[in-house]
Amino acid sequence: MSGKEKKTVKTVIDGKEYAFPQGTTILEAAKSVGIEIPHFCYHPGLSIAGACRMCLVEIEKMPKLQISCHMTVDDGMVIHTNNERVKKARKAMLEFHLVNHPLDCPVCDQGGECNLQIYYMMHGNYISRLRENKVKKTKKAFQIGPHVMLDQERCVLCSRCVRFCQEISKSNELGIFQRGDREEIDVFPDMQLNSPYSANVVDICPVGALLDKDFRFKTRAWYLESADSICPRCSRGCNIEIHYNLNRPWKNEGRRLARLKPRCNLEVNDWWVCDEGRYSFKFIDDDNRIEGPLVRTDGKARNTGFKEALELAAESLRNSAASTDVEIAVLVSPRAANEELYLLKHVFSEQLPGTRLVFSSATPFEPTEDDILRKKDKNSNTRGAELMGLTPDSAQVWSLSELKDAVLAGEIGALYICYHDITGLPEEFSAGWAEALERIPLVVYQGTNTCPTSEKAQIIFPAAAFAEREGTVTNFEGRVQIQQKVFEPLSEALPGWQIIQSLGVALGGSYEYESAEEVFADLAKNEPAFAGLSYEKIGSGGFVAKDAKA
Amino acid sequence: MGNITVKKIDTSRPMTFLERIYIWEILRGLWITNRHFVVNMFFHILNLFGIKTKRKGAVTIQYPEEHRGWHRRLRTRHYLARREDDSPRCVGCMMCETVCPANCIYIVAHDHPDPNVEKQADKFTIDMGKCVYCGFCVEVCPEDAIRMDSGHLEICSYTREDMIYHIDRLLEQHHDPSDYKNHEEWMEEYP
Amino acid sequence: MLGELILKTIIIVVVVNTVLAFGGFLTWVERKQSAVMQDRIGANRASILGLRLWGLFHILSDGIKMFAKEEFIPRTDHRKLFLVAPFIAWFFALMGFAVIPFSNTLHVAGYELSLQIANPQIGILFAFAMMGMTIYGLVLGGWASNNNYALLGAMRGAAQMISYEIALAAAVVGPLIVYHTLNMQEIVLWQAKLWGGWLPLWGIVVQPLAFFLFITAGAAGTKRVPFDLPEGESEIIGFNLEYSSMRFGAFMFTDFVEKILVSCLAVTVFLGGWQVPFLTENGFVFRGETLLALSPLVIWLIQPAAFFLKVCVVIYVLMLVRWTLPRFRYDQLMHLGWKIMLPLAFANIVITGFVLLVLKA
Amino acid sequence: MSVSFPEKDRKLVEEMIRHYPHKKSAIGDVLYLAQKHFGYITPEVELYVASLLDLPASYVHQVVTFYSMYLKKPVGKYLIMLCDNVSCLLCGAEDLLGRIKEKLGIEVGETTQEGKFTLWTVECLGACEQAPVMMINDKLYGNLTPDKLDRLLDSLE
Repeated sequence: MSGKEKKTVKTVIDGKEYAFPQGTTILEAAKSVGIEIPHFCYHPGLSIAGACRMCLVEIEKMPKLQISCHMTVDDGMVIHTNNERVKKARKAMLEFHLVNHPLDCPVCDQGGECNLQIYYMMHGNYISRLRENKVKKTKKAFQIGPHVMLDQERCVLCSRCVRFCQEISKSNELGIFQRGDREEIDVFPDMQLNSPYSANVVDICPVGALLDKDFRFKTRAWYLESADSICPRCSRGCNIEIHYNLNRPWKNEGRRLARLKPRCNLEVNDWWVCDEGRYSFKFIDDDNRIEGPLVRTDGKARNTGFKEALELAAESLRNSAASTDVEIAVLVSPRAANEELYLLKHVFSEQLPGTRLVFSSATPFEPTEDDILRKKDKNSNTRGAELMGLTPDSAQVWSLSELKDAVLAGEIGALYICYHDITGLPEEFSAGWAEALERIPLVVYQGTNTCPTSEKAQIIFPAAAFAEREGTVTNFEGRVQIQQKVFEPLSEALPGWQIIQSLGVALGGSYEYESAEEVFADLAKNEPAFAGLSYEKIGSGGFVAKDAKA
Repeated sequence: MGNITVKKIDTSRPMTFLERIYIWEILRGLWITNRHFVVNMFFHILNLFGIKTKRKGAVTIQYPEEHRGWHRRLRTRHYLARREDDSPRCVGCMMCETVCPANCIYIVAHDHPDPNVEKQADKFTIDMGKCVYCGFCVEVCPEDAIRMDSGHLEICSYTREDMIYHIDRLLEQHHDPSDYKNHEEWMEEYP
Repeated sequence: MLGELILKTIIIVVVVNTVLAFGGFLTWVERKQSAVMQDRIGANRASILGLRLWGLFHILSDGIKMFAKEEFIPRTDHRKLFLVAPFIAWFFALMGFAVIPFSNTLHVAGYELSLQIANPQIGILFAFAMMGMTIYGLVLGGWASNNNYALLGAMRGAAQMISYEIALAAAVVGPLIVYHTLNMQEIVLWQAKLWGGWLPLWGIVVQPLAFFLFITAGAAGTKRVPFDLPEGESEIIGFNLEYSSMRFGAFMFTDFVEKILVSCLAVTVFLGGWQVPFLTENGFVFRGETLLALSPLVIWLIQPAAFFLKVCVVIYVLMLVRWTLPRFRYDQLMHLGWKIMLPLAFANIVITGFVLLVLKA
Repeated sequence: MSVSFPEKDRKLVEEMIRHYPHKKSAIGDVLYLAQKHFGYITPEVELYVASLLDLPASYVHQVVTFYSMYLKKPVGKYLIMLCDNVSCLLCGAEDLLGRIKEKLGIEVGETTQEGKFTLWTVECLGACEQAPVMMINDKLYGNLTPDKLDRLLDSLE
């Protein structure tokens, strides 16, 4: 790969000739032309183990079948991936794998997305010839870490999880202990599988040996629908799949979102996602979601409907703007989508000129970071705000401490807060804010969940969570990626851009965006950093914004 | 009731004159129905006066008080079977819920306290008002936990809520095999 | 005068109540008869304190059910007509009984005591007129329902009933020529004759074809199976589509009342009315010999009983037909009415007239 | 760390590591040394060995659990390893096993009360020409008979 052009080789697979770059494994080569070769131990993100022997293929002029995950294609190779000899070998391998595999598919959460099941249906579908009792482990399923359950009986010893712990998370908790038919996956005695990437072993486990404790028994895999999205938990912007269930509301304790799974994007997160991001969806179906626009009078909040709340907010904001003593401030959140940021910037500067924008990337989350995926900045869109000039680097934008000083000096007449829970931030940011908020005559809060800050607000707008609205976020390297709308917002909640647009209309402006995509089209037109971008161009893999590298 | 024989009628032959004027045929028809009436009435009256006859005036079975036996293949209301140790067999795999064409099964599963059993159904609800008695759930159950031989056919209630059977109700009733007849017995009794 | 008024009122009350009670009873009879001839038991579940009486209480429970059911009235411009239509049919059906002679005339204390409400000279025409009027109830009901299907059903019903009304009237002309009167009582009295000293000269004997035609047309005119196209209970949508509750019940009940009326007419015209063979004013007399001397009052009581028995037989036959034959198709129905029954009835008139002329000569 | 080698053994470990191109290749020797020193290998020992060789603990555990001759549990002073494979079986290993069980009052895998003997049965010891054979600690005894066995066991202190 040292810049030299790779040689292409011509190889015949299943009777057709293809050209592949030299060094491609047969398995990958076959996959690239649409031939799936069954395998357990092979994973494109891990080293090659050759442990499962499921991927055997016949190569002409070779006396024995070869494992396709390790064998590379070469000129003149004639490969059969599915002839009788291969099928027979695979069937025999499968039989070995199943010798001690328990018949507990009914209670296994992997059921429906289990490679063993799939291959059994593909190749076997035979009645077991096994007469001996299966080896039973003393413990059935047990917890080996905060997120992972292990059932050693189901393990086919593919060693994917062991290799993941060695090569990707480098935490080495798992190993294959004992030998022969007593061989088993386990953690080192008295240790826990508690690396920040532990739940990835669940994804790569081809069978039901490693299972997600959080997802366990909540629903079945085949009830779930899937949609692509971007993890909102840090500025890496890992590609994820959202698995949700709307048709069977009695499942999963009534929560719509069942789990997040990483989606392969070699530019961003490979095949992985960290545990923090994986379990960051709980707030979406949480009990403390704000369900309707609230107006608080005399300490009592009541649901007024959007029309009244918007009009009240617009009137109050205009009154503040009319006063010469005080300023209006808008606390912009780097967790908002690009579309929301864009509209915030424009609506307020057009309708209420002189509005002070405030930016803070502080989050209540621990700023964990490593060189695998996690980034210190726990906001999904700090870079997007930066590219739009919304960070305190530019002179017009205040930082949180500057805002606090102004508030304490009585210069702020109204504060519009987007998503930020100011009082819930670490001490260095939140100090004094509980009192400071009380001193602002009008606090408008736009967010998804009730929090101490929203409790202090007079007008509260319910915003849709990231899975409930369409939008784009820009990750730390400037990659703009789309978060799809997966399901409808909870009760009366609206996408953030829609709330801001409606507020702009209530303030007297005319904004007629029909969708987030239209907002983005304008954004791309007016923000030089995003020039030339569109949803179509971003696609599922994301697109690095121009000038982002600078 | 003996075997029913059906008279073969050749419809391809042209009708005779008597048949075409229809009246004679009507009278014959009336004669048949009248004969049935008189004969049956005769037995009814005999029975009314307490005279037992081998033949009854009617073939009617007075249903709620008496019913014919049940064929082994009859599908009656579901129940959830138990193991030898009296614990429910159901492991909450949701296969029945998946296969149910009427969408009348609702299952919520959770961990079983015994780690060797792993999973159990926390809520198992069948809406009998929706059930179509196809028996797919029985067919698909890998644990033989749901069965349709409880012998309960008369499922009725005054409210729709009562038609919804929860897990405790489904677990409580076990079937009574004495009411069932195997195929040979059945054919002997109801040829 | 007042005495006569009271007497007539009593007779009217007795007749109407008897007819209605008998009609109600027929609902049970119809079920039970069909059940017995179909090797079933029939309705037997209604009970009072565990007493079932072979389902006799079903008459009661049906009535209660009819009244207790929700009455649905469609959105219609003719609400009043809709409400009143079933009772129009019902009323005219009952009116027909005004001229039926249930017994002979008894002369007691200067009063002419007869179980007949009125005895006009044109008695039989009155009965036919009233039967014809029931069509109005049906047509009005179908039309006021504001429903195309109900209207179609009503039109179909009217067409059928009018068609057979003609055949019905034409069938009676033969006997009337023979009897030479329209007065119902006189018709019955005529049939007291014995032919050859032993065969009662009832209408059925002198006019067998007319009797057959009359029964057939009567069944059709009262919408009985196999001529029940207007209602078409479960298969075709009929004029009573929009009716529910007791108004529907009234239509149903009208059917039974009409059935009794047709039976009464058939008995009066063809089966000797209240006549009992060989029963004269002195008792049973055969070939001049008095077999059993009876007091006039006993005779006067036997006669309505005989009438009732004859009506029962006719109704039994009508019901037997009902449970034997399948329903006609509409074209078959019209074919039978216009192309077979009517010509036969006319032929009967011609032959009767001819025979009478010959006999006179 | 609760367990550690004395200075002398630590020198030995360094010596062992020097024998191999990779540090982790010394794991077998080091573990054997540890077993000698601590009697048997506990997870603490594995952690210590792992720290000596810069290896993950799970890797050491894999090696320890793979080889049956690394002792995971304490054994008696004398570890009797009786071959019960084909050749020895045919030459009377069963009788020997019965005799040992009877004499010591223990089953296979158990240790006598006073902690003197532990009885194992093992697969082939590679000395079929002397069958039946057994090993006590590091010493092989062949051509055994029940009498010979009695004398041998009695002679052990």
